[in-house]
Amino acid sequence: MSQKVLDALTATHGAALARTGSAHGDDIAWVRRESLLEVARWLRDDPAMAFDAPVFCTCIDWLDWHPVGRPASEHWSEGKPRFTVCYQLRSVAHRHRVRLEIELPEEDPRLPSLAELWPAFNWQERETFDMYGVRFDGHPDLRRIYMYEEFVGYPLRKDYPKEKRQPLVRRDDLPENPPASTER
Amino acid sequence: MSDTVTLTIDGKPVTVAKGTNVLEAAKTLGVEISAFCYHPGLPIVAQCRQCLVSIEKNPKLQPSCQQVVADGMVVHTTDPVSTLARKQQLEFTLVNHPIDCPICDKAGECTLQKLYFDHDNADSRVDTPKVHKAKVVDIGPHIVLDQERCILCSRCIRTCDHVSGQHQLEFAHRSDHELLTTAPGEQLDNPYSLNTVDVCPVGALTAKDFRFTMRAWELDATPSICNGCATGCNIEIHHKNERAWRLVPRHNPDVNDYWMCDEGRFTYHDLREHRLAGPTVEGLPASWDRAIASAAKRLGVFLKDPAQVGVVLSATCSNEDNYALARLAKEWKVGLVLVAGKPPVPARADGRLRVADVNPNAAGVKAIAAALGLATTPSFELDRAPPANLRALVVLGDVLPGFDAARLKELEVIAVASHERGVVTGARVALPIAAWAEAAGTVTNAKGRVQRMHAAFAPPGQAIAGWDAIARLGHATGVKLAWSHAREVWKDMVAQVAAWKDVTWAREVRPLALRFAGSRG
Amino acid sequence: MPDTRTLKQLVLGRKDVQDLSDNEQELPPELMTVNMGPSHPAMHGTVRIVLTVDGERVVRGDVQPGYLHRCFEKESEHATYTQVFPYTDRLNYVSPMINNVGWAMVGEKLLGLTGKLPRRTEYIRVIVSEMSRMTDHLTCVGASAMELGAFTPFRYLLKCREWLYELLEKVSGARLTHSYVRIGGVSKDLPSDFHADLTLALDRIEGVLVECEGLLNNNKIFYDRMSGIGVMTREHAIATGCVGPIARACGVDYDVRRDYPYSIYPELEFDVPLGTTGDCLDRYLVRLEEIKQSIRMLRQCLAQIPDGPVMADDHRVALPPKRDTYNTIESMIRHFKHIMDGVRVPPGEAYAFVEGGNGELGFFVVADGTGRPYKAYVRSPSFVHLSTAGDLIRDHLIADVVPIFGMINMIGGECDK
Amino acid sequence: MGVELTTTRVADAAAWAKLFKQSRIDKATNWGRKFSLFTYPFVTACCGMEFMSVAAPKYDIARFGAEFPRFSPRQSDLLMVVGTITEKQGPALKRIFDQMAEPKWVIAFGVCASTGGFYQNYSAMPGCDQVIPVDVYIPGCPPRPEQVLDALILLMERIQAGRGHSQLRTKRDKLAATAAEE
Repeated sequence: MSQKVLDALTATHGAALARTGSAHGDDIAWVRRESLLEVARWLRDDPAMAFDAPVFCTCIDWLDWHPVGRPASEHWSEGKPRFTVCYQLRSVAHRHRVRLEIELPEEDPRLPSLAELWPAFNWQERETFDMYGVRFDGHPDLRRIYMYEEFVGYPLRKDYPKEKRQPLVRRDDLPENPPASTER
Repeated sequence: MSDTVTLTIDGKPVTVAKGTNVLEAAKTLGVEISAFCYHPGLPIVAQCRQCLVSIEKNPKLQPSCQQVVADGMVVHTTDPVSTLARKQQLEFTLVNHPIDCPICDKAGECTLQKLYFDHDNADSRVDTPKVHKAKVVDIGPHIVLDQERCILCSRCIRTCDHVSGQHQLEFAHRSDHELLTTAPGEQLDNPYSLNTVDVCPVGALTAKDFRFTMRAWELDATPSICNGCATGCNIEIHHKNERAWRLVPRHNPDVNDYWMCDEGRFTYHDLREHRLAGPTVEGLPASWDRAIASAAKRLGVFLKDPAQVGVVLSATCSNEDNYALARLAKEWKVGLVLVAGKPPVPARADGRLRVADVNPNAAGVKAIAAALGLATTPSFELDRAPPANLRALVVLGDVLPGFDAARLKELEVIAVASHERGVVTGARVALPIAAWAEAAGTVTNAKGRVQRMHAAFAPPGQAIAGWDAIARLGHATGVKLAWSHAREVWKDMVAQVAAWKDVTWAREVRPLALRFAGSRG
Repeated sequence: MPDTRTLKQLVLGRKDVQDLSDNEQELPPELMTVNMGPSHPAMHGTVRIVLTVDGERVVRGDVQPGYLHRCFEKESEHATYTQVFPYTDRLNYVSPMINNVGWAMVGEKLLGLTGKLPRRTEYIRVIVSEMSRMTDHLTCVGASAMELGAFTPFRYLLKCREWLYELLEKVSGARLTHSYVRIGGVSKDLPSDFHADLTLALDRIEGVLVECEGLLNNNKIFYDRMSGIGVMTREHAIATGCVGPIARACGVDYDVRRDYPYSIYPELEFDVPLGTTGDCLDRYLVRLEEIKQSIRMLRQCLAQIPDGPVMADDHRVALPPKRDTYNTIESMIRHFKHIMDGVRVPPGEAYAFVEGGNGELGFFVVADGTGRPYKAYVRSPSFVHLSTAGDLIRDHLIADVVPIFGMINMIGGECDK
Repeated sequence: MGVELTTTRVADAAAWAKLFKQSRIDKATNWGRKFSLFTYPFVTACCGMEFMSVAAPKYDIARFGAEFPRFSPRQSDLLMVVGTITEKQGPALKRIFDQMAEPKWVIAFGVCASTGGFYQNYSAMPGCDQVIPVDVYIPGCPPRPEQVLDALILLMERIQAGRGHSQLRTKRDKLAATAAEE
């Protein structure tokens, strides 16, 4: 539907894109993080694009990525980018949508914040930071949003155990040792 | 003449080593060709006909397991002809298969289920009554056979012939009355018999040890190393609810290929028996703080003249635990460093996987002691008479051959062990530590190969990792060993042991839920 | 006009106000920090607001969600696709059916089943979705009215909701958390007398709506406390990602059902109500109108719904008949793999979205070919709307926080995931 | 008017009169307490919808004298924990419970409040009894309104028998104090 968005992006910002593609009707542009701000600003301001409505921002942790029926080269291995941050945008006027995906290495998961361009990403980037530990440079207020300040680690990363609790308060008369499953 | 071959599978070019079969070549592309009788570790017989593919310029469908790749070969795995052939083969296989999934131990990791679900999902066109065969046939000390479920792939027969070298299983009768049975006058009784259960693609062969205890899809798998002997077979611990339910071999061409011995599989029982769950002082339960303080006080008396103190390293414990204690021994400048371990069992050695040394880490202890410049003595060489001036002993592990009980009673024994037996029962202070399946660490096998173990579940009660317990003990006696993770102990250790400096500490592996791992029959 | 002392006592809430010197005529100039929540009667669900107030006027509001973070995403990564349906129920627990439909749609998108479902399935999905939308709006309007002191409409509207709950219970077996939809269809057909029951319920609800409009729209107190409160401009609404009734109240003409049509919405006749001022009153009016539009759509659905199967005829998603399961090995295996391994969704990533009770509700799923999602993200409208709350309550009185929050209709489960 | 009121609870009133005559004053007080529960609805999640239903016309919790929600812990004696309690919420819950005056009772409404339900993860607490003591647990996700009413009746029986957790604690403390004096 909005292949023309990808075409226009490739034509104007070809160097900024790692690749583009469509899957299940969603158009995706993999953007290099150095050029993210520039691409995003153009998408918002260019009248033919006019992506004025932000939809969502999230992150994918590829640590356990072993897709069934795909060759080993597509599986995640050490050295490949571990995180992909996704921004989905929508245009009210043109009714097209596009998803920007930015691949980030494990040791340096940071990228420029888009909260200045679209205020909606303020909280959503905070959420992504809270859950995945991805840092957004230039974010006005980057702190945890769902979890509490005392929480250590980033719970939606694949290596955070699902049941690892970090209690703030417990009853005095509870048994001293919590069950082992919560300890690990 | 190059030693690789390039062919096309489903339109994609692939380059593989010469001599590879088509099935393996397809696997490198992520194309899984269905098969029952093919097993990468066994001789190929191509009898299940489940892996038929069409190869251009070839008039008939070919079994991809037997077909060796050739340059320029064009293979189709998804064309209508071969797909139909495989579907019909599957339908045929299921004709006499009993409706056992809800009570079958293989359900959830069954190749037959997997292939049917991947392929067909069509109803059978055959509605003749099923042929019934014997459901419970006791064919050996460890294994029960269900002849109805058997799909006659002969993997188990080849496993017996190939892995243990004993021909104990074979087929009898013909047609749909053909069945698997033991060879005349034989039982399925060899040291590697349980490998047949692993390779069985259906639930025909089930282990008496595991059947009806836990559903396979409920388990989580954590890679580890078998601690049953010095071979160091690569295994997976299948665990749930903080306990192990079975051990299965993990493929490693350099150590154990696809196999392991029966004895090794049963070592997990030991993880739940005679465990030391909390620290004790003089045989009575104590808190960690009190136990450590008590041990330090007792040791402190004799550490003024370190020759009175002995330290026992253990070939049954991990490199990290041994290194921690060896460091402590060096800092204390103790007079005697012993190495304990279980006595060898010469009858075990069979030239295959089993060796006489039943300690997992004898080589590791040796390397660590040598690197730290400690002169060690094997404990059994003491001939039941430790040096007369020995007054206190810090023992890692629970085995200490070479001492008789009466002599031990006279010593101040501080035991750091996972099990409450042997030397631990008489110890003045006992500190509980994690067993091999419960803490991250490494062991070194007889060939000097350092292999990594991952923590599958938490240790029981108040037990902690061995190096941690030893570091606490050291701290209380004034030796600062600041480690917060086994990785740091490892880092410290490889800096000293030259032979291991190229070995890297791999990322922690999280348990894999078998339910979502696809069937691995 | 109360005297300064009383006023001081009111605002500062200090008993020792008499200790203040008598010549201090003005209120103390410094700002005060007031904590609202996380358990506060006027907060739907649990959210905490740290208000900085100048007297009664809000200078700054730091809205802190997360008190109901139940880890939808982490739980989904450890459950099969079908097992996620109960979790989606509990996202927006006021309109669970719409969440079910959204989750089913993302699975279908990845499996390539979109648009290939039996017609009856699509109709049933729209019927239950619209019923859920009505329960959502009825609760929102009723609860907000109650918070402004109008207790009668609350009871009237909850009575309506009860009728819908009873119907949905007949359909799915549960009053609130239905888990009714499946990937590829719905779990069972509508009950036999559903047609008549729903018609009756719709008629009765229409009657109650007239009563409530009479009680609220012409109510001076209600009107004054809603009108001109929490005004948002159209541009602000778009830039902050607002969707659904809130955006429509600001004049943003966007409705997923019409603009990115799915299911059988293109075949139904309905209007998208729009507001003009973007204040709380408009949000209330838009919601009221949407209830009426839902009734209109439901009547059309009831008239048009065809007979047929309720599950796609695709072995990847449909369970075999129970009779075969117990009698043939083929169906037994299929059933077993379905339940134990889950619906195997081929590797890929997709974003599917529906018009939820609060607007565009989307699920972004990364599948790795196993029976469980590799990643499941929910684009929850409540979370986005709540992020605007800090701006909306600025320069309003503390009392106005209540209608503003009521009309944002923040649903804890959805907002905090 | 007084007649009308008593006719609804003739049996109870008669029992009360009897108790009062026997000067079992604590039993009489308990009788009074059980019919005048002031609820603090600690509503966090989905169960709140059913809590509304319980309060709304059809199920009408008013029949049991517990219809009036007090949103101040200082004015209430029944804490209804309605919905999932997260680790982040824990301190708030404990604080509210601590602020309530004795005697007080707690109902865990729904499985999330009872055990965490199917939310077994890093954020959801495995039951609010990790933080505060609970008198009655109501299973269900969410529980049907009938179940809630049943739980309320159970609690009322407990209150009458003086077996609420805070009543028991008060009794225990009193005994301890007496023992200490002796």
